[in-house]
Amino acid sequence: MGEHQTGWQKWLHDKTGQDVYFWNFVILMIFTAIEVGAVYLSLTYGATVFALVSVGIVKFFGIAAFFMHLWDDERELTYTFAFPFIFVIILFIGIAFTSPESVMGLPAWCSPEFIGSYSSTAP
Amino acid sequence: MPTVNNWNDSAQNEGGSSVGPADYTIFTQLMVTWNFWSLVVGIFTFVLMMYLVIRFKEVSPDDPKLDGITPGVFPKERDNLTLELTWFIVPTILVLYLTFIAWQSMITVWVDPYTEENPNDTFEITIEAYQWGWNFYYHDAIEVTTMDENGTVNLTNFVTPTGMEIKDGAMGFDGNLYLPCNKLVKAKIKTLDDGSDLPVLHAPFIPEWAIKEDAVPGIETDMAFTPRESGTYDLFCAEYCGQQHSMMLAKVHVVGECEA
Amino acid sequence: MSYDDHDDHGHHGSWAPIIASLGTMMFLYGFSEASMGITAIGIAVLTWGLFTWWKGDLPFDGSEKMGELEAYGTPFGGMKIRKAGIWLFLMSEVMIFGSFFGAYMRMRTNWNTHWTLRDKAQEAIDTLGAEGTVDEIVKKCFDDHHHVKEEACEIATNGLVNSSFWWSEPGVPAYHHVAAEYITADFMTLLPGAINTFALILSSFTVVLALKAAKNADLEPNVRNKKVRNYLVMTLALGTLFLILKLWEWNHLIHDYDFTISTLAGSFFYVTTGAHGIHVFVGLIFITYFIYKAHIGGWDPNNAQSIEYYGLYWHFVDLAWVVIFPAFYLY
Amino acid sequence: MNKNKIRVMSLLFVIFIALAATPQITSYPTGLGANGDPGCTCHSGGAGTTTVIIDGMPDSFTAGQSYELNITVSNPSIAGAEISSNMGGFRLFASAGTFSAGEGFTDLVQELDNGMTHTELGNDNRSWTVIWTAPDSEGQIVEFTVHGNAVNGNAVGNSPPDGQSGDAWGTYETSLPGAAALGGGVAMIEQAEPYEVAIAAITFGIALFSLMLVYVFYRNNPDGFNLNGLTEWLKKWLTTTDHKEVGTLYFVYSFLFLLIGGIFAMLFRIQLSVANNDFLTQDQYNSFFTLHGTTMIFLAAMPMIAAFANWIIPLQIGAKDLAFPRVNAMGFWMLAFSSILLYGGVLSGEGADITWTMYAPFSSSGGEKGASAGTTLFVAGIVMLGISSTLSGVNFIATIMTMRAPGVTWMKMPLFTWSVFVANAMLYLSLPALIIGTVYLYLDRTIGTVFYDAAYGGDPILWAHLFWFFGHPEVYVVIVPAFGVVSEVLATSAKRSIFGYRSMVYAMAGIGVLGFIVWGHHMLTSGMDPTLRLVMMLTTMLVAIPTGVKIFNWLATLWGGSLVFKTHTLWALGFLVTFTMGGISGMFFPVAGLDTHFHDTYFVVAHFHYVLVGGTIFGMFSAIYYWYPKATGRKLDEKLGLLHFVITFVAMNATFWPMHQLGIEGMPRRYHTYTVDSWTELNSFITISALIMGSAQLILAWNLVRSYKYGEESGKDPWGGWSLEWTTSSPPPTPSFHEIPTQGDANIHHSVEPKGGLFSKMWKGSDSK
Repeated sequence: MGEHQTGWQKWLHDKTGQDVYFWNFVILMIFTAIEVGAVYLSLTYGATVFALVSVGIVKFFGIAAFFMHLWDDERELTYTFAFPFIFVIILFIGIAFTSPESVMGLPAWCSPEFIGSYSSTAP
Repeated sequence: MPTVNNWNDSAQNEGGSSVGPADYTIFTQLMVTWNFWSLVVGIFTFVLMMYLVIRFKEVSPDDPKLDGITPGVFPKERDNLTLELTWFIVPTILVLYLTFIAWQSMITVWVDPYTEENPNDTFEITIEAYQWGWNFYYHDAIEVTTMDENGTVNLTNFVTPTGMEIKDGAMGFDGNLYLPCNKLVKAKIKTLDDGSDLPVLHAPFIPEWAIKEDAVPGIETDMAFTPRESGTYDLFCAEYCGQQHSMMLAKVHVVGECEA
Repeated sequence: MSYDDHDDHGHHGSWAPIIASLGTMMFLYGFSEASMGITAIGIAVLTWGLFTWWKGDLPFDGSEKMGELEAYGTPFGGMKIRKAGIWLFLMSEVMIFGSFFGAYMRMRTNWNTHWTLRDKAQEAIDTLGAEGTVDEIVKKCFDDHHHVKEEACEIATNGLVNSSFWWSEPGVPAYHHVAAEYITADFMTLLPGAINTFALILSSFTVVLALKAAKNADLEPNVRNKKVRNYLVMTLALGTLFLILKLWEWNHLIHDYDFTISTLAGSFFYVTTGAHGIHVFVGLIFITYFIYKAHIGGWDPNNAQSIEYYGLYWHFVDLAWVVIFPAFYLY
Repeated sequence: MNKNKIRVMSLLFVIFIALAATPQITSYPTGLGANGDPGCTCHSGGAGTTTVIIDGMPDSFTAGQSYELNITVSNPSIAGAEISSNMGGFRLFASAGTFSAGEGFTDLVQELDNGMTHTELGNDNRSWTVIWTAPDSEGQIVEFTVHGNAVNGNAVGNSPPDGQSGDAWGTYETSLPGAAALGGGVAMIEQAEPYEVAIAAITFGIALFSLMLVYVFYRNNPDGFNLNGLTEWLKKWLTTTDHKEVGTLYFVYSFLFLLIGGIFAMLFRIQLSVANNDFLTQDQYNSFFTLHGTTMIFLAAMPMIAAFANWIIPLQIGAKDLAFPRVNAMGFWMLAFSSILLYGGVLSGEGADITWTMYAPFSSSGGEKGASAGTTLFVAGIVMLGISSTLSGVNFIATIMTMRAPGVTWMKMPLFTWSVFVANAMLYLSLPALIIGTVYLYLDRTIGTVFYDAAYGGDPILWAHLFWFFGHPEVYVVIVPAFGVVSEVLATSAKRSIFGYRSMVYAMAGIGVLGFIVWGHHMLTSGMDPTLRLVMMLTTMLVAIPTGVKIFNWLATLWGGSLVFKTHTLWALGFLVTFTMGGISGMFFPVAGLDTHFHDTYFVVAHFHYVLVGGTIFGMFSAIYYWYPKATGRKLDEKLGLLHFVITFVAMNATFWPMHQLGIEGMPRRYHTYTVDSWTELNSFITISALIMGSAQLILAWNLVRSYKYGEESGKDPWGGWSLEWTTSSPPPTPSFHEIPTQGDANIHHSVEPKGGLFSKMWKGSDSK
């Protein structure tokens, strides 16, 4: 935990009298308000998703980096925390973003057109 | 004239499909390749192993321990980059070669039948699975000659009856599928979804053409194959579907002229 | 949150594991058989197991004799092994919530649910703009989903085009409802979720303050413990508020909108937010133990790391909510 | 205090058993775990005061004769006379015989699923007549169950729940003996009921097992052989957190379930020995193979691995214990209690019949054609197994990452430790997908969510995805520790170091990563996204490369050595043979043209038994013979070991090799019976081999018990291994090291500490921090 706060964190504390946790808290509150507000604007589908994802990333970073103090801790812990996200991404690619199209759904790059088919007995 | 068939004959004992897929399927061609390479790899490994085991067996119990093996000490590492790279790269080449063939076979099985547009050569059916039996719907006309005295029966958009009810332990057949010869059969596969049946997974499996595909509640799936020899073949359910999974059988009859 | 004894005077057995496991088994048995009696007994036994566990931990004071082991070697060398343990545990939690979201996104984006089709039709409307005819929208929606019947796309599109609340179309069964649809219609549906977001962030902040207080060597022991206790009680209160609001909101959705668990959207909504709620609840159970320890004056800078490890879990629960809230309430 | 705790726990357990047995009494015939058919489904509410009677029963029945039975439903508090329609209903079952409508009742009653019920017209009555025709065998007692409803007629159509208010139902059971079963004459002996055989065998096994425990207790301390001593001894085992004792618990538990799983396998092999067999009923067969699969994977193979991991890992890395001993103990007890849930259904004849893959939506269904009532408990048991594996997984990973003694750096770690690390990392990261999938399934079964119900837009393929996202890493989880064992055993037996240590580690890590991106090959014909089909096909083929590297490294290890043929060496060599064959047959599946045929045939069964029996089990047997001296201080008997190996190896190949041929011929798996006569020959051969293989494991059991007392004394390092566990006494003290040891290094040292981040440090093998 950040007893040895350095550089900008110390500067922040000296300037404002509040430490990084407080400001992190304030920023998270503000972004949550933005998030809720974004839904009430009549944005298009894509814009809404974009707004939600960007705000989500900022809030995610704020909590993980400062409340969970990964920013100040050893890098190994960040690697530990980041490691499963590789598998979450695999899971998302394989499970979340696939659907049972018919065989017609096979993209063109999958087909070795230049050699034709293997079987000589194809109808 | 083509094969003689009947609804309730003892066709089950003809056993045409119990010896594996037909010679003309892509399965058989692939099996030749795969068996060959399996034998090559297997024989190489086992001969090498036999040699090593016999050549380097213990001569006397006093044989010294090599590589500085002492309890509590990590022994001297042995490696030989050339050797290790060899048995990394050679299998890689073999695997890539086999993968390439597999890729082509995938196109043959799952892509080609659906991209070739020649309605005259295709025969479309829908296979509907329920607990525990099959309904077959025909989208194209088929001519079936039956054994009874009525002679030829023309079946157009013909739908089989549900068939007899299967009792516990009874060996009943719930359907017969009639297919023409030398036509690409395109089957849509679905489960019975009128609410009268418990929707679960099934899978029509015809060993003769080495083909199967799951019937999934909620969507339609496809499979395609081309019969080239007349006869009567088994159709099994290959996806576990409950108590009478093993009773969920049907017969596939290939009728009509087979000479190209 | 375990403290384990590694001294050389033989091993000390513990009844906690077997009691807690028996409790879990009885709970699951009772729940499976819809037998309230066994379920209740199971929870009681599980609680008994946890208390047995904590009783062994209470004297832990962080001194040399009782101190926990430090990790040796790459990669966690010099850290306390419990800290490595809690981070490794969070890996599993990441995968748990990753699986929840994976399943949810599948049903929301690509599987052929009406829910998905609504999104696809909306996408088509956004892409084609005002000039797009209904037929074009239906075609684009259908092109993305070969396996669906074309009529399904038509229903979705007509609902979006002809009505601001497309699910109110008579032809569309109630189970096509989407949780997020309600919020634009009713502010009261979004309100608890929004307040909960603020509450969780605030509670994360109070846990950090509690840790800071516990680590502050300049304070008198009783002052320190008092501060720690107050901050933790605040966290407890905020967590409780979160759960109460969540239950209120569920009640609201079920009774005012007939949005029940026997619809696909409902299943995902209630089970995912419920799983998160259980995490909050478990956190609250742990925090009562921490408050009790503060009450008897058990915290000092030498053992304050327990609060830090607890805090990591609690922040992670907050983190999960940061993803759940937009995904289930706003999207 | 502690004795008191034992008493309280025993009392609680007795209360639990009593409570658990209660639904069995009230809801027979659906039994323990049944949510049972409470009568007419459209009036399921309101159990009450309704009386149901069957009249017209004889004292005993004669074969083939028909009897007229009158069913009467009465409930004075529910008015029936005033209303003309919707007065009542009934549902009648008998364990044998057939039903038909009685005279004058052909429109009012009908047959339904081998029982009788009223028709739409017939619910205007409160008594009905049916004809029951007795079965052909008089040597049995026929059980009758009738559910009856008294209805007050406020229902309009089938409209629950409004129409149910004020209705009440009741149940009546009776039995009718056949003429031969009655009068003390020579009753016909019925064919042995396989269920009873299975339960008797399991009960007998557990009794034998308890006796064995008492014997071991006696042998431990013959002077303290009294009840007081037993309580103390039990308390020690129930509360232990020592890694060695928990390891022993794991081992004993897994061996017990290995035998139980084997009994199931032998029972259904007998069923499959000839075509059209009816030794087992379909329900029995289905639940037996389900339990066989789940037991062997989750209750036998994984605990066996956990047993050796518990025992050996802290010793190999020079730690005093695991990182979190109590969490470790909790992992074991979660596993132990989960088996009660898994088997809860079997003991009442409603065992789960959903296969070990538990494919939805069948597994989330219920009722007559759906999954049996014990499935809910089974799924709950799987959830508990998930908790157990998560707990032990975090423990092993944390231990290996943080508690290695000086000198045991990442690249100087014994390969068994590496393999357990890779396996647990895979398990730990893949398990959440299964837990979430099973929780969805469990909630579908209990509180009515619709995750897998296609009628509500749910997705059956989601289950397959979540299951196999876990399932494929899982099969590597059980094979990779066997790799580790074989690496240790072969190197030690050849009196050399392992060849290519680094490439072995990289190969294992590579298998670990590849394991996560190949799950789709289980679903090539399951209606999966076609792009995934292609991707998974390519990645699956790639798995062969690191596996091949390992096999050639093992062979190269033998080069220039001096191979000692101890029993564990034989098992390791046997592993090489069978695992190579299993690996080669695995190359057939990712090929589209082959998989459309092989998927769900006996070829698959042959393949995974070659890698699970020939791989995991052979590897674990090797580990038993290798580390038994370390655990007990005595070697296992080599002659018995040789006998055990020869019989098992030959019988194993004889059992599973012919299955390849059956698969090619198209015999689907999970078939209760088959109609193709030509398959009988191979199947009979397989059955005989399987029986031999199963029986041969008794040799091992006997060897384990006997050598505990009479085995040859082993000393610290009986086989000449190098890793740290061979530097302590056998059995090791508690805690396992009084002083943390330092592992030496026979290689040339680099005195300069490598620079760089985490990865370069790991690569260069530095452990300084």
